[in-house]
Amino acid sequence: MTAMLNSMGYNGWILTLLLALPLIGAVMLAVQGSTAGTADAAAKVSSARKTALLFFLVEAIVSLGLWWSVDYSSAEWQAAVTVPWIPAWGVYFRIGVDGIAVLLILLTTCLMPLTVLGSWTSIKEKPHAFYAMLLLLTTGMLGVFMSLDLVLFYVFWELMLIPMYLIIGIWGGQRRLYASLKFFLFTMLGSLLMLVAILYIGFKTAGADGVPVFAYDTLVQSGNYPGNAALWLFGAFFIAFAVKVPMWPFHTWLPDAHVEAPTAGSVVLASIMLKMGTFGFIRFALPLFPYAATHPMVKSTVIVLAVVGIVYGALVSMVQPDFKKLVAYSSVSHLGVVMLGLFAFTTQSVQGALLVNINHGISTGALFLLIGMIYERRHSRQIADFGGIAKVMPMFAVMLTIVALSSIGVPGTNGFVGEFLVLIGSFRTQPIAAVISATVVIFAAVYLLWALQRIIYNPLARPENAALKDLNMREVGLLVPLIIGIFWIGFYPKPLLDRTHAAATRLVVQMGGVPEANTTVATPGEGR
Amino acid sequence: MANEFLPLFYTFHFYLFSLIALVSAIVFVTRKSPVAAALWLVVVMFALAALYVMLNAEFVGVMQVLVYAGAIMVVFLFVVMLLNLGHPSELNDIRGRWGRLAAGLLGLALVAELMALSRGGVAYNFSLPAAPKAEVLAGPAGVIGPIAAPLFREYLLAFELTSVLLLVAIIGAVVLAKKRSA
Amino acid sequence: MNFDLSTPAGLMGALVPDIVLMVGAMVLMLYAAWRPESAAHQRNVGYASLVVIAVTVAAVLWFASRGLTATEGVIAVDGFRWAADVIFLLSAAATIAMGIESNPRDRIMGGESHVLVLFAAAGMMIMAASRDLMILFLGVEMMSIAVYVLAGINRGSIRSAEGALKYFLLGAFSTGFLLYGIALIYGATGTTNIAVVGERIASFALAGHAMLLIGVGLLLIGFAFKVAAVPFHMWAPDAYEGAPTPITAYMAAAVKAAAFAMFLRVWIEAFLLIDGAWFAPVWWVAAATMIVGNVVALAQRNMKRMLAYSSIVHGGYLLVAVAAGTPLGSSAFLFYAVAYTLATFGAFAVVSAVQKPGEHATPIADYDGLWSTRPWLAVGFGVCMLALLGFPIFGGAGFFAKWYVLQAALTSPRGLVPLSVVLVLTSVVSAGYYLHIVRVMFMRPRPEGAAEPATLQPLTRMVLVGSVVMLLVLGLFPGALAGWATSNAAITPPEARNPFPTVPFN
Amino acid sequence: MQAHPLAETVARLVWFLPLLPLIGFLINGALSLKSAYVAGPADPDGHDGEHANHGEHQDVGGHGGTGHDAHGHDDHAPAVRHKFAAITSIVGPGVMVLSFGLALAIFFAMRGAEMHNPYINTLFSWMPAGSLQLNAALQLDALSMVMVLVITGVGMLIHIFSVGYMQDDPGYPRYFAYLNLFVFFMLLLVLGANYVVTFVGWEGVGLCSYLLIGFWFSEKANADAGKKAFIVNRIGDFGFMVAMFMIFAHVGSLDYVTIAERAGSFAPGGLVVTAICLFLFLGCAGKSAQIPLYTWLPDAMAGPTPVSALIHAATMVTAGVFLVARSSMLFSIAPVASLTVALTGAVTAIFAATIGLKQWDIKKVLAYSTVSQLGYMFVGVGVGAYTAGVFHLITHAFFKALLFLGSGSVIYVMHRAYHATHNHGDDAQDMRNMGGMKQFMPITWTLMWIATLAIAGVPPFSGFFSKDEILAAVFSRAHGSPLADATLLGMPGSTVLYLIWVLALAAALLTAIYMTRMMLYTFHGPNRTGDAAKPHLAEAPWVMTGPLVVLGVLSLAGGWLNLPKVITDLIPVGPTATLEHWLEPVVGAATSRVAGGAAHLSATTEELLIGTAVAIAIAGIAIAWTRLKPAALTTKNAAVPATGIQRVLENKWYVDEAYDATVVKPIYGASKGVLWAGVDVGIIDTMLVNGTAALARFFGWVGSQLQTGRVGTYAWLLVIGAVLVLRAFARAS
Amino acid sequence: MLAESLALSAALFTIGVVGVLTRRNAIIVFMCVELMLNAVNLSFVALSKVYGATGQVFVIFVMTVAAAEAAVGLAIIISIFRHKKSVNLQDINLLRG
Repeated sequence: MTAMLNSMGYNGWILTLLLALPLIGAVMLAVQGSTAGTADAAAKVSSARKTALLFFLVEAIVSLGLWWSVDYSSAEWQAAVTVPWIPAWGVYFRIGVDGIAVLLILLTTCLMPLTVLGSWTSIKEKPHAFYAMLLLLTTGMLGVFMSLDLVLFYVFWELMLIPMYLIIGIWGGQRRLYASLKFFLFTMLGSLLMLVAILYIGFKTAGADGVPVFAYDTLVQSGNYPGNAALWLFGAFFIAFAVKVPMWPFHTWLPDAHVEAPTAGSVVLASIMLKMGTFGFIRFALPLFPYAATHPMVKSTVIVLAVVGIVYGALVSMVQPDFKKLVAYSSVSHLGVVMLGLFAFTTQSVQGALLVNINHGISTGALFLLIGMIYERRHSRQIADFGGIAKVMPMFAVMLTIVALSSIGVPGTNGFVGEFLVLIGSFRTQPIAAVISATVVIFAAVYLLWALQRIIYNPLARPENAALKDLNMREVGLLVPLIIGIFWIGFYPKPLLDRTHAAATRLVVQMGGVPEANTTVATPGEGR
Repeated sequence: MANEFLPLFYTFHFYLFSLIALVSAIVFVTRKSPVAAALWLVVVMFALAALYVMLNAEFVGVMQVLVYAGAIMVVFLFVVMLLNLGHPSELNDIRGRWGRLAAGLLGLALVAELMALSRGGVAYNFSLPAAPKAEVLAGPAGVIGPIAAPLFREYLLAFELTSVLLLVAIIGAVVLAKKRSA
Repeated sequence: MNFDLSTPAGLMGALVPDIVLMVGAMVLMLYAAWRPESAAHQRNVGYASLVVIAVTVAAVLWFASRGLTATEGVIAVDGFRWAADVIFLLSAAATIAMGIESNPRDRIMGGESHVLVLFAAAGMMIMAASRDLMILFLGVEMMSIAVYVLAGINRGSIRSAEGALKYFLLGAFSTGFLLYGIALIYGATGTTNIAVVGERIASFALAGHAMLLIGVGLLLIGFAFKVAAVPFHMWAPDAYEGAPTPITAYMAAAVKAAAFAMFLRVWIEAFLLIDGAWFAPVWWVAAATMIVGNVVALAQRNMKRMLAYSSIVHGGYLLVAVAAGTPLGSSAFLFYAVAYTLATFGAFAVVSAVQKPGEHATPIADYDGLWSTRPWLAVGFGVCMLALLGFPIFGGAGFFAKWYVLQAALTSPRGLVPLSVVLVLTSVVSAGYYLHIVRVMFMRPRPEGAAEPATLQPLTRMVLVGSVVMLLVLGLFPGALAGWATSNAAITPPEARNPFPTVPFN
Repeated sequence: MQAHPLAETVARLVWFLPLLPLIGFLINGALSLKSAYVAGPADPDGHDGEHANHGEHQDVGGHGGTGHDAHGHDDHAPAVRHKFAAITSIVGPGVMVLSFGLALAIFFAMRGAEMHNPYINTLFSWMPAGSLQLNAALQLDALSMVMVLVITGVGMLIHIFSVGYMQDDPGYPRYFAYLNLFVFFMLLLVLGANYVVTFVGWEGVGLCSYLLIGFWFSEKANADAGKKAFIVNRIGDFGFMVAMFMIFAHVGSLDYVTIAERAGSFAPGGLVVTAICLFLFLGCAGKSAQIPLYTWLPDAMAGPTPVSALIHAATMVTAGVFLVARSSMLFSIAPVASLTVALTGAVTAIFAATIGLKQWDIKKVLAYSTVSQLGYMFVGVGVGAYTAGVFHLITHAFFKALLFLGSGSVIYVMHRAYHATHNHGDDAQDMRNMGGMKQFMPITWTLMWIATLAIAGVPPFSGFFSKDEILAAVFSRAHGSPLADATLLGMPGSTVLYLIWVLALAAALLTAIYMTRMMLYTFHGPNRTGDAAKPHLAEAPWVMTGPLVVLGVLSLAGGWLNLPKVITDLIPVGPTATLEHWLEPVVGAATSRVAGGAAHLSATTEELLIGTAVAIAIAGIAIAWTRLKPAALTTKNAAVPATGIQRVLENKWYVDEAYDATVVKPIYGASKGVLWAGVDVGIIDTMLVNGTAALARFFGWVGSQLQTGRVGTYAWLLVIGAVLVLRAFARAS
Repeated sequence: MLAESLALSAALFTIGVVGVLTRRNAIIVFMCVELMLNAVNLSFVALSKVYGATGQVFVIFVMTVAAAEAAVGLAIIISIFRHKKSVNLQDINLLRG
């Protein structure tokens, strides 16, 4: 497979193609939308979603090659491309990937067709614009994962914002205006501070010619900022990413955004956009400012916030009457686990954190898709409006149960592997935090099982629920890949772990940790 | 007129006209009637014209009387008359006591800051190689000559610009003040 | 070619573009007065004005391409001037283009409005060119008087008259400060030539000279008024709201750009060495402008007023570039001015289209659900809003404009990191009203029975499409514009010449 | 590395053991997706009619004959028997039969092999992350073999029983899918070669337990019980996980073999190893329903009765005991932790037994009995008598499975009778509605008595041997062993051990009493089922009775697995201590470490102890037999509310209520009132986020109010600004 | 006499400013502005004694500008008077907020 891909020069063009395809799709949809003026609504919907699905499918299929084509153990950036953009300002179009990025890229490309399928019948207003936004969003997200130039990164980072803002604001629920603006302002507040920091380090690193440097590698290597400056700069990056993660207490945009967004929006938001925050830490905030990141004050603050987020998210999740909000708060909890893993700086915890990233993408994405499916039927997300629907929607019940179990972290599903690695790794350096965080296994079970019970179990008391139709082939079909993912990662996560090992080790070493080869090391026994 | 040979006389009159200007200015801003105010402003301008003359700026002094007091203020008065704003009863346009007090205090602060300019004084005699040549500095003799030289040499452009400026003002005034045709 | 500005011929040579414009304007003035007011005549004068502008632009570009220089004198012959001229002239062209189509609706039938736009542009060109405070003053006045009239040119509208009155009274008031400042600077340095002022400050160690500093302070007040910086901004919203829409755009874009062009030239060429004195006031004025402008803009319910505050805010951002006080600051200004001008004209083109005939108010509620009736109009307006917000890609060059200003601020030797933070934080606030427009247009339903906005007329459409396309293209490929801005930023900071023996005066 | 002797035998197919049930799960699961509910447009269960109401006429435990609608009278409802029921009936028990066969084959292979080390069958690398190299690996040794035999053997019997019990349930394939899945996870649990694989099984069985308890999920109580079981188990799992973290952090591996090798590096009795063991035991307490986490098990009786037999009696709940035995290398060097285990076990044993005294629901009695017996097992493994603990585990699996299945038969019969007479008001599980079942179900009656005598500890039934061995071990450890030298809660270890012994004896007495009570009320005395239903009472079909018979034999003869020397010395009935020898390679070292210098009990002492135990058992039976009057019982509906201590016992010491008031409600209330409404909505959102926005808008409003429209105001502001600016410049000069 | 002239100039300028602050009649406010310009002119004239006649040239320019402003300003005032029949600035507050 690798040889075949190499013979096609795959690594040379794949990243650019992945960025360009959705843009072309968006333009095509825009053209289609403006020329389809007189067509009736149904025809418009049908043409728009087909075009979008086509582009997303091609994108997904093309991207799959990355699984094989990339040398994951290499210290070099893979499939890298460098083209001058604004050389006078030191800004280049520099993209490339490593193991971490590849997994997130694949998650994105593979999830996007599913979101189209998930919106298949629910988007009736202005379908062309909707799918064009999804495509634009995809470019933005992929760009963030690929960027190796801080300015380019920033541009992609902001690029995501507008489509998501419009998706929530135009196709969202009742309080969509409030939610979308909140989402936008939170994110923008963080990212603009980051912009100042990016400029600052760019100029601090400027060469003799005065041209600032925004190349990731150069900045990481020369990252010697005076102590206080490093803390401030890290702080700027931290806020930008912490909002996106979202870490407690920067999380309150999330429940609103999730609840109001249409299904596709929620899925993308939860599954991919939240990963931007953690990815930002992994790729930028930590390697750029190792001094600040390992500073005891910073580290303990982040760990405390992560732990608070884990427990708090779970507890608040438990009392939510709205299922989407429940899942939203559970995201706060799960992403807290990721942050804990990252800042514990051990190989297991970092690899676990990367895995939780992916897992959360799959599980929570699936949860939102499922919520979308019943919402479409019932036009309610209130848990109290359901009950006993396993009787009428057994397939739905099965799917929801599997996904919920994955989110709870039951062994055999993906959720367990990631959480376990994070916690076991974190325990080595942050035992107290790890123990407190381990309570998430209890709380996750509480809030999800309780919700599960109130939705699919219990007596089928409401007559309007009795007429609900079970999932159709499209819906089952779009869930199946996610279910496969859940079990695949649950039972055989090795391919993923192998792919992130080198990158995780690099991060651990940058943070002053001990590199661990992929072998059992005889550690000395415990002392007296 | 110079102060070399009649220092006391000169100084007395300088202060006298200064005082007239100052007092007239104060009276000007406190008059209710626009017509009275305008006339007091004319007094200020006359006093300033006298000061200009005493400061060796005879041409400017004359222009002050002719253009400023004679033309511009007449236009003001003309407009006041035209709009029939002369009746003082409907024109109680001065702020109340507190407003005046506050304005006075603000004015005191402003004048105190402006007076700081006297701290440095004009301490240097600037001369530069590129400075005007000797005959330019000396200039043609007479009252108008010294003004004419910079006006038509260094500030030729400015002079021309004033003509365009006046043109703009004329168009503007005409455009604004003429009756609507449509 | 090197113009010898001490000779009338050299001076005229260096002023050819300005003279072309002024002469053209005068001829048109006669033409405008030639026939009675009518829509057709107004249009003809407008087209003729566009031709004059085109000729002037050609002249400017030709001059700019020759790499001309001049001896020291009352005007500058440098890239900054030509670059600024292009911005003014294009603004004027856009204003006239929009005016040709919107004047009949506002029942402005005289061709004089176009002529006055030309004269105002001439004043701006003088402002950008002058290296003498007196010339500068006359340029300011030429522009201001023309714009006073333009603000009130809609004689049928009481709002227009009121806006003009306020603008005029306060403008004249501030002119007093400006002029006093010039007088004191003249008193302290014995010259009004900007370059010489700078040299003398350096040569004679005038940094702490009281008269000079008070003069600079007064000058700063005058400039701050012209750029509508807080707390000297109060005229702006009223004047903007009252003026006919194309004139509002002209005021927001070109007048502001001209004021900043002179501001930067004076500040860098003359007063760079006394930054200890002006840095704090400029810093505070910049911060206050950004904060107050943004916050008050949040409360606006009228589109033109909102854009007026937005324009105040952008003045605040540009003041950051002024505070930077470096050549990078002036190139940032050029870049910013281009992006801002494009966004402003794009926005006002839409305002002009959505504005109901016969009505002067432009409530934001008129934009409810614009997307459903006029999708491309809404998209264009959205791009302009995001450009003003400084958003990458969707806001096109607006992002790089802000970027450039931040760049100038962060590289300034004066340490502008806190001000940069103020800038970005207030930008977040600005999202509150720019995005409000976006959401009004895209996320609200079109009210039942809302009148369909009139179709965009060709020239206005050209302005809109041109602005938006330029914004987006420059947002993707800002390199060329950045290079242009950098190479034309060469306002030379002063350097000390050999000090001459100082002789105590009197 | 030298090839393991088992590598060439049938044992290399060990991974087929769990795989077979997994295949069964997949097949049955696929079948179950073809829903029986598609039969009608609307929910067949939500409306009037016989079938629809079967849920409501039973209480928490109600189910029994849920599927027994095959009597032809529910003409309005479509045939509820699942259309793939036949396939399920073959696949479900079939995979168990195969699995059991394979287990036997492997067992015999093991017996033939010379085994010093466990046989590790590594399937694939599971979680490689730096120094953590987790493999999906199975470990075959004596302990796991015993467990496999119990699980597959008893499991097979229960599967067969289920065919009769559940056949007519609409969720029949789903039931077998869950059951097969359970066996898969249970085998994974016992076969895991490291803690994490065990943990997978551990959580997996919990999951299946959750699914099976809530099998009839349309009943809120059932769904509640399932959820409660899972969550309480998760509390234990939290402890298990923390223990794993600590083990990895201090040992660097989670493989049993490696840990056993490196356990020597721990300081005996050290803080770390004690903490590890205590956290592990928290996990065990959750899974094996020990104080304080036992409350889920009685509720778990909401599941179908065979499930109670398999999961909540024979296998899953004993996983905790297994885990302690599996971790004997750690527990044996942590005396304080061991003592805690034993003491908790003893307290649980007596505590649950007291509750068992006053329960009326036949399954609840058995449930508390299970909790109590599990406590016994923990006493065994806690005092380091790992063999004894496992032995009791095995015998318990036999007799408790028998008891549950027997009670299942009774309930089945009761329900069938009630159903046939359209009686929906009476509870088919309440003993007050039974009585005199002996005459209708003689086989069941006989077998149940065998089991009762076994659990009571009457010789020669199996329970007698295992229980006695535990008691003897407690007694013998009370002197000279590291346990006796340790201190727990300020008490010397020997005192604690004697206390444990007394408690265990008391529990034995109570066990004998409540079991006899149950037998009396159920099978003896007059019948209280009701005249209408009485004619319908008869023995259950053979597919159900058959497994009972097998279990009866095992309950009777199970003791032969590990005859104590003192008995064989007395009466040479069989081989001595077979199980102990078998388990020697696994737990032998740990056992002797715990025993330490404790003297072996003399034959006299041992005989005395045996005598005491037997006497107590017989005394218990006698007390119950004489004091209880089944004839005086009234039916459930006519019963008067109990008072005093009886009422406290009937309400299970109000522990559920206490937990609810002290843990559940505060956490829920705080989460909702403080965290969500207070912190999230109140402080962060309203005050900080929206507050900032409102503040900005407010200042905007103030600013726009300053914009009065009057030139005067503007000029004022301008001049004020000018004065400020000039001030700055004047100061700079 | 330079210092005295400059001081008088500052004082007159301030009186003009105070006039602007206290008056509400548009024409009088405008006159106050004229007073300010006159004050500046005095400075120029005084300084011309130091630096030569250039200062006087400036005064001429200022006068021109004042005249131009007067023309336009009075036209604007007439224009607003046509609408409101008043030049009281307190009444002219249609545009605000």
